[in-house]
Amino acid sequence: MLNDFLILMKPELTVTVILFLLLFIKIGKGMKNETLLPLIQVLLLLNFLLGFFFNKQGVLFEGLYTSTSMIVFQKNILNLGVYLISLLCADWLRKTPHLPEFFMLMLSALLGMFFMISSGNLLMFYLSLELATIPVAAMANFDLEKKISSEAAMKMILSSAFSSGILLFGISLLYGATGTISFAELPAQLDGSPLQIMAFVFLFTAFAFKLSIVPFHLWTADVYEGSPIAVTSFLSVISKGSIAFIFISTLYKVFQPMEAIWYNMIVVLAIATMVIGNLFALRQQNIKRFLAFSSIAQVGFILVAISSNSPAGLSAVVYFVLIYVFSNLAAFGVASVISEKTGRENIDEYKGLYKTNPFLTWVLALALFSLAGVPPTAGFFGKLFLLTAGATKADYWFVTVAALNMIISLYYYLRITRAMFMDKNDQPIEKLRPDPSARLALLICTAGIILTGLLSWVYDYIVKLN
Amino acid sequence: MEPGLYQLLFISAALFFIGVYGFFTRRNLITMLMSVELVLNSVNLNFIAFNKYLWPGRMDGLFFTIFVIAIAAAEAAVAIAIIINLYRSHQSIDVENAEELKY
Amino acid sequence: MNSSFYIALIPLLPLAGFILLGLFGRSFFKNSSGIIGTLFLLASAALAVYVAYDYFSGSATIRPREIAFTYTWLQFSDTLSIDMGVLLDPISVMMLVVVTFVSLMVHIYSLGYMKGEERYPTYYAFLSLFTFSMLGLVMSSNLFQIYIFWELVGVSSFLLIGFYYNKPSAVAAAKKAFIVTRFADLGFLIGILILSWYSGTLDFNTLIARMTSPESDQLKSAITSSFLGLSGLTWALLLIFMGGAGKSAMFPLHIWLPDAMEGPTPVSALIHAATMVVAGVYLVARLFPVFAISDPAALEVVAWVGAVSAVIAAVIACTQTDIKRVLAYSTMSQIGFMMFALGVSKYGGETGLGYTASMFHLFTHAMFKALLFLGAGAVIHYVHSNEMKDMGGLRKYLPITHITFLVACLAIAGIPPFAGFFSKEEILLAAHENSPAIYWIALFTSGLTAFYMFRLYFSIFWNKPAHLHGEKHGEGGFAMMLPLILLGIGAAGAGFTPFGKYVSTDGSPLESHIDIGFSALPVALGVVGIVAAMWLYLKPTNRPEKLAASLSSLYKSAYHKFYIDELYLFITKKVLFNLVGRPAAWFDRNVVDGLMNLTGNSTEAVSGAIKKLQSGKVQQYAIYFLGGVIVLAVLFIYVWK
Amino acid sequence: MNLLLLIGIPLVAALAVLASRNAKQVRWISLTGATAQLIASFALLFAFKTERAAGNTAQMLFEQKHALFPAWNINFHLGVDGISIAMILLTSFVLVAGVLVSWNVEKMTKEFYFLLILLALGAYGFFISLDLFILFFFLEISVIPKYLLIGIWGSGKKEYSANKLALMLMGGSALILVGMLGLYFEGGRSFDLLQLSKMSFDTTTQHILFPLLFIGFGVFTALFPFHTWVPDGHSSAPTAGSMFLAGISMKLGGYGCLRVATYLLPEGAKEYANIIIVLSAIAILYGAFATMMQKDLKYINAYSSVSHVGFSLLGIGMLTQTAMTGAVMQMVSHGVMTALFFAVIGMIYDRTHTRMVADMGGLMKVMPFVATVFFIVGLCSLGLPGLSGFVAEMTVFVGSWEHADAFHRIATIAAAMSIVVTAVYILRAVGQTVMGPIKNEYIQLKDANWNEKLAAILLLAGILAIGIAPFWLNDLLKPGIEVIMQKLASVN
Repeated sequence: MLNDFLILMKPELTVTVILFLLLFIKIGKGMKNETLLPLIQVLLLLNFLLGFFFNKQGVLFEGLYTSTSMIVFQKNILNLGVYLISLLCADWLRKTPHLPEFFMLMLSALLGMFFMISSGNLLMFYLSLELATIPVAAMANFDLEKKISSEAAMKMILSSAFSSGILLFGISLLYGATGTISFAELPAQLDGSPLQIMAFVFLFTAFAFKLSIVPFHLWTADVYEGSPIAVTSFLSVISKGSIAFIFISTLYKVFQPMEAIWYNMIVVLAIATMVIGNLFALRQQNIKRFLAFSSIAQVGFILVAISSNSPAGLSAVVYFVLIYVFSNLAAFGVASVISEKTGRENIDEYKGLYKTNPFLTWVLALALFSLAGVPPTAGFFGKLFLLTAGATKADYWFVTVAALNMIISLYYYLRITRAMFMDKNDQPIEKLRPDPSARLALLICTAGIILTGLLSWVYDYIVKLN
Repeated sequence: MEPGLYQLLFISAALFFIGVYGFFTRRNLITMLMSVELVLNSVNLNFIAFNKYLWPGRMDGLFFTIFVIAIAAAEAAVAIAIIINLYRSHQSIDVENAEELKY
Repeated sequence: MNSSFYIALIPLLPLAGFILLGLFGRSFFKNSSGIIGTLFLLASAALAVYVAYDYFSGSATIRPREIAFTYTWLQFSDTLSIDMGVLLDPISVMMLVVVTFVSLMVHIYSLGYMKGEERYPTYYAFLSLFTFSMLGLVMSSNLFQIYIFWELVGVSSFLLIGFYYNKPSAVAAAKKAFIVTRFADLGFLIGILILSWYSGTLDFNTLIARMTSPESDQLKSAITSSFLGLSGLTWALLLIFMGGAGKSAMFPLHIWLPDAMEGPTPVSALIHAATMVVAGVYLVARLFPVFAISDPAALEVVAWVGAVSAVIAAVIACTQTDIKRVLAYSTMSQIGFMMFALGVSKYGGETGLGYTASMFHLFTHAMFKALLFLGAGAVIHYVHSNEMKDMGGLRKYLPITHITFLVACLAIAGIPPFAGFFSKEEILLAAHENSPAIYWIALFTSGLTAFYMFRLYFSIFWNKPAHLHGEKHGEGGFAMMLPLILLGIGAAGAGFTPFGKYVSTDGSPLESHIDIGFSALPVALGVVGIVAAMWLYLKPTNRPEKLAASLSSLYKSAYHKFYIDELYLFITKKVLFNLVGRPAAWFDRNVVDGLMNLTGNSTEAVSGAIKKLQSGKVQQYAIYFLGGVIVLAVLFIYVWK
Repeated sequence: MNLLLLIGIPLVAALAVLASRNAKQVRWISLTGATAQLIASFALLFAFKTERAAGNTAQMLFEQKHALFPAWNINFHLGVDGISIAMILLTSFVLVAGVLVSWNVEKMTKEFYFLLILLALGAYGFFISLDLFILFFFLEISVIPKYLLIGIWGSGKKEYSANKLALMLMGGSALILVGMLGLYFEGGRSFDLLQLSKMSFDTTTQHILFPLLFIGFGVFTALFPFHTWVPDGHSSAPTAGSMFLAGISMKLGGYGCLRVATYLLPEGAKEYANIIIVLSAIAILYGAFATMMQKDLKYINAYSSVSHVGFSLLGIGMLTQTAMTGAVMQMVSHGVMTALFFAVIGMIYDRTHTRMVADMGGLMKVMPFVATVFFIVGLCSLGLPGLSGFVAEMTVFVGSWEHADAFHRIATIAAAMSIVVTAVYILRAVGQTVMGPIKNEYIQLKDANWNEKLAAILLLAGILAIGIAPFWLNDLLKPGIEVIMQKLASVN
């Protein structure tokens, strides 16, 4: 029993151990950032690597906590993301006066996500969701002196509190209608009565809020723009990914009987999300805000695959999130290096970047191409599989709309490429020397962007996990 | 007269909308936070009512309520910390003064 | 590959010359390329003569059309293919000799004429290319093969007209020649397509066999099908004739020929007098059985186009002052003769006289017209001008040229016993028998011919005394004189060839019938024309101006070539460029591309219009949130159940 | 012969370019790679001929199949028939020539050649793929190199053109993608071309999917009215970029129209054949007329490409064996020809620094080689016999004529009319640039360098090889076309 507990909950336990370690360091003598940061990076790397060993499937606490190899893999993706963020934002992290606190918050959020993915009960889900959200709001305010940082944090905490209220209201109705909050028991009780639909809509919108599905996405851009880049990347990649995972498993496992309803809902919202996300991304100047809208559009594509209600959809989403981790983190990584060294975040200021910083330019360009879904980057495969999965339902017009949206998205990704490669600039960003660890992380991301797709066994591996 | 399920649900729905209304209209951040607490309390009332009248054998509702209260406290703590920080930089806790990020 | 492959060497030798001179002429054979080109052609000409000798002397009767060999070049479908081959029949063998002979003359002549030109090697390369193409054309065994070489002679003509490429007028003339003939070739191509579709073959032998035997299904379907009132066969033949008319400068597709005189004069002699321009006649002759047996209506058109061209050209020739242009119009007129001779002919026996006459005239015309051009070249070489007003009294300075030119003029005027007399008599006879109207037109034209040729002759060699400025130099070397003399002999004596013995429609020999009674009228008319020219132009007088004034409107419109050029200019510049080209370009940039840009711009506009959605107010966000919840709930509870 | 070699060589070359130290190395590595590729293509041709001569009548030769994404039943399935080999040869020719004419690119040489080779890699992969998924992958792989080549090394309003090109091609890809997914799900979850060709899709499916696929590929090959990226894209691209765009990229679309849309969906093809014919006849004539009004040499060639490529589409739309053979011939012929055309325009531009026809004149005097090549390629464009354009166009005409009804006849005649218009604009361009009096400022110009000469001669050889001896190409293509025709004949 204890053995099971230790092995099944290994991801959570390691994160907790690191958390406490940081806590002790903080309340103890404290450490200089120069020594602490590498330590944290190593710990996170170990955490990530450990995720590949001693894995087991099983259920704990009478269904409150479940673990399957798919879930373990998902957690590993998140671990990888956190590790990469710790490398990419090294410049910023080193300067922050509250380094241990930052990682404590981040790791608690990560812990929350782990529990969330593994949760087998609405209560567990709610608790872990809050655990995954509240620390992030605090992190959003980490640039304490910046006005927009606190504004972003305020918007985030208020919006998510509001959405929690909606979520809870939905849960309470669901509880009233079915008498259970356990994932295992719920499907049998769902009969599609109006109250249940009502409850489901409330629940669904809470997911939609976290995933930034239109029209519940409005907080996203503001928060992304105002927060420090480390937080933005965490929000856009790790948070999004984890919510996508739990969302898809909730829909497929728990709300399977209501498929007729949520299929239509997803189709409508996916189209709205892709279109609105793309249209807003078209005219953004701030790179973070731009990436926020682009990530909204990406969620629209994820929804296309989710709509398929098939194992293929699940593996396509997991695969896509893995690629998305590499691509989006590479993009944020470059943005972070530039922003930290020069304070520039405007796309117009990226003009002529290629002249001075070819490496950063190539990485960013590749990342953007991957996000746009252009080969040979992995994004091509990711996006294609999302659409293929979506097409299993044979709603070709839906897939057509999605495919046409790829054109708009290509347009705005190319805008940045154009600025970097083609436009002239009298005062380009000077030659930057990114931190070695950031450089390493960018290389890892680039490798991931290219190889995840071309090495086809990666996808095969994910499919086999299912 | 002992209140029945309907009365309780009515009150909770009213509380929910009062909270939502408050959230929509109040300019003061603290008041907005309080409005959210109203929403949460309406949820609590729901849970308790459902638990008592519909599913007396299952204590899920009760536990849920306890956790919601706890989480609400945590949320409020972080929110207030953020609001304080916002006050430092903006010299105000009026939501309309924090609209720099848009479009 | 069979034993008659050596025949293919006749065109291949000039091709070899072209490749050699084209690739290496500029670097290795700067001065010797003329000799090299001439040697290649000499070999080719010798072979051609041998082939002709072999062909005509082989048997007493005329050998039928035979295909020496073919090679499948491009297999379109099971039935249709382009075969490159050699077809031997009397007219192709005759053409082989004519082409190689005239080309050889021009090669030799150019040794002197083009000496010192900067692009001397290129010139010879082009000449060789032309000769190759022309030879390929005449020996084609396949309808498409003829089209291929047809285009190749067109482009060689372009290259040679535009030889002085930095002279804008030469470039313009070359373009005009190519485009006008190209337009005609469009008809030719479509004609080929129609004909091949009905006959199911492109091979001449099979094609003619199928399209002339009344029992064949192919012919039946071609005749019975109809489009816009004409049968499929008529369409095919008329369109093919359109190609021929373009290349042979028949009215109204003749406008390129006078301008083509911008090329070096020997080129005009070769291409625009003796060989390429008669390709149209040759084409009609090649398909003559089909025309004559299956579709007399189309042949009627050929006859009238020929007759009209002949007279119009003759009228215009009377008014031109540029000697090469006069010759050009004269060429057009003479080809008109050949054309209508074919047109009035019938198939078989004595009724096929027109066919024989046409080929005969082609043969003699090649001699005397080449001679005229080369003579004119000598004159131009001497006075450095094309204009009649710069000439006069040159007989003392250019004795050989003078004599040979006179011979040629007499030949073209149809004065016995020169070559033109015999062929023209046969043509007139054929016309007289079959179409009186055309006969009278022809008679009138032949009188005019004598007039304008002698106008030319007198203006150059007599008239006002020579006023030469600058240095006096000789008549041109041996290289230039030899061809003149040889061609002069040809022009004088070619008429005595027993042509009808060798060339006839159905293979049975024809006797030549020169009838004094019949010949008297045309010859008399010719003499009248000569005397009139003498009266007007022997001495410098003001008679020509007076005459012109009295005929003012006719003279003016003839001088302006009946404004046909202007009409073309109007159609191309105004209609095609302004009414089709410009709108097409505009439409593409503004409408089609505009739609694409509109898609982009409207996307951007929508994006700008909805930016207010993201107002920055957190409370508004919550309202949208709740709104979304309510809409979804209503939608899925009530509407979308 | 292992087909992986065809994508292996460019891959190695591309990586070697990335690893090289200076521009000189980059150039020589690229040239070596391109030459190796040319040799490999010829080896493939001979191996193919030998196999066929030995009696191997399989539809595709040198097949190989590796599982790639077994979950989706996606295989790395390669194989070639005569059509693909013709296209591969074309690509090799253009690649070597492209490398040679770019010899003097000084700006970011390494990146330039890398992208160029990547572009070629995409084309090779596309032509040997027998699985729609990897076919699509290779099709898309070239979008970014094209975009960057135009945007960075281009001229004029290059950013606009690059954007337009990338977006319109992406639009085409989107349609292809949907059509492809339709085939996948209707055809029993397989992307395999050969497997799909054995399926018979029901009529409705064919009627829906065919236009998606045909228009999608049609955008790549400048199907009217989706051709507007062509003039801008071609004219803004650097020389090698234009060569590749017009010479190869447009052919990807044509190949796709034939191999994917028409072959797999014969009923759809028959249903929409008339529309294709109308559109391509419009493109041919309208492109020609629009060309007549252009003043910039590159625009002239770009619009004329629209017109010429129309012949390919016309041939496909006619659905007869001969016309389709002509269509593929036209693809190959136009590929070589237009590549040479752009190469020469590039050479002229490098020297005169203008592409405006009106600003030039008499260049024959100072650069006889360039001028002669320009002249020959112009003649090829207007369909002179002995050069490749003639053979292809005539085959299309003869094939089109096999339909006896008035509609097809009129379309064919309309298309044939373009040969006159072509003559007009080509002679105008040639007449004003290389002929006529020379301007003083051009007196000092030099003729072509060794690399330019080599490139031009190589492509000229291609033009002549098709033009003088078309039978080998015809024989090469015929069996491949026959298979498509059989499929077409199997449905009503």
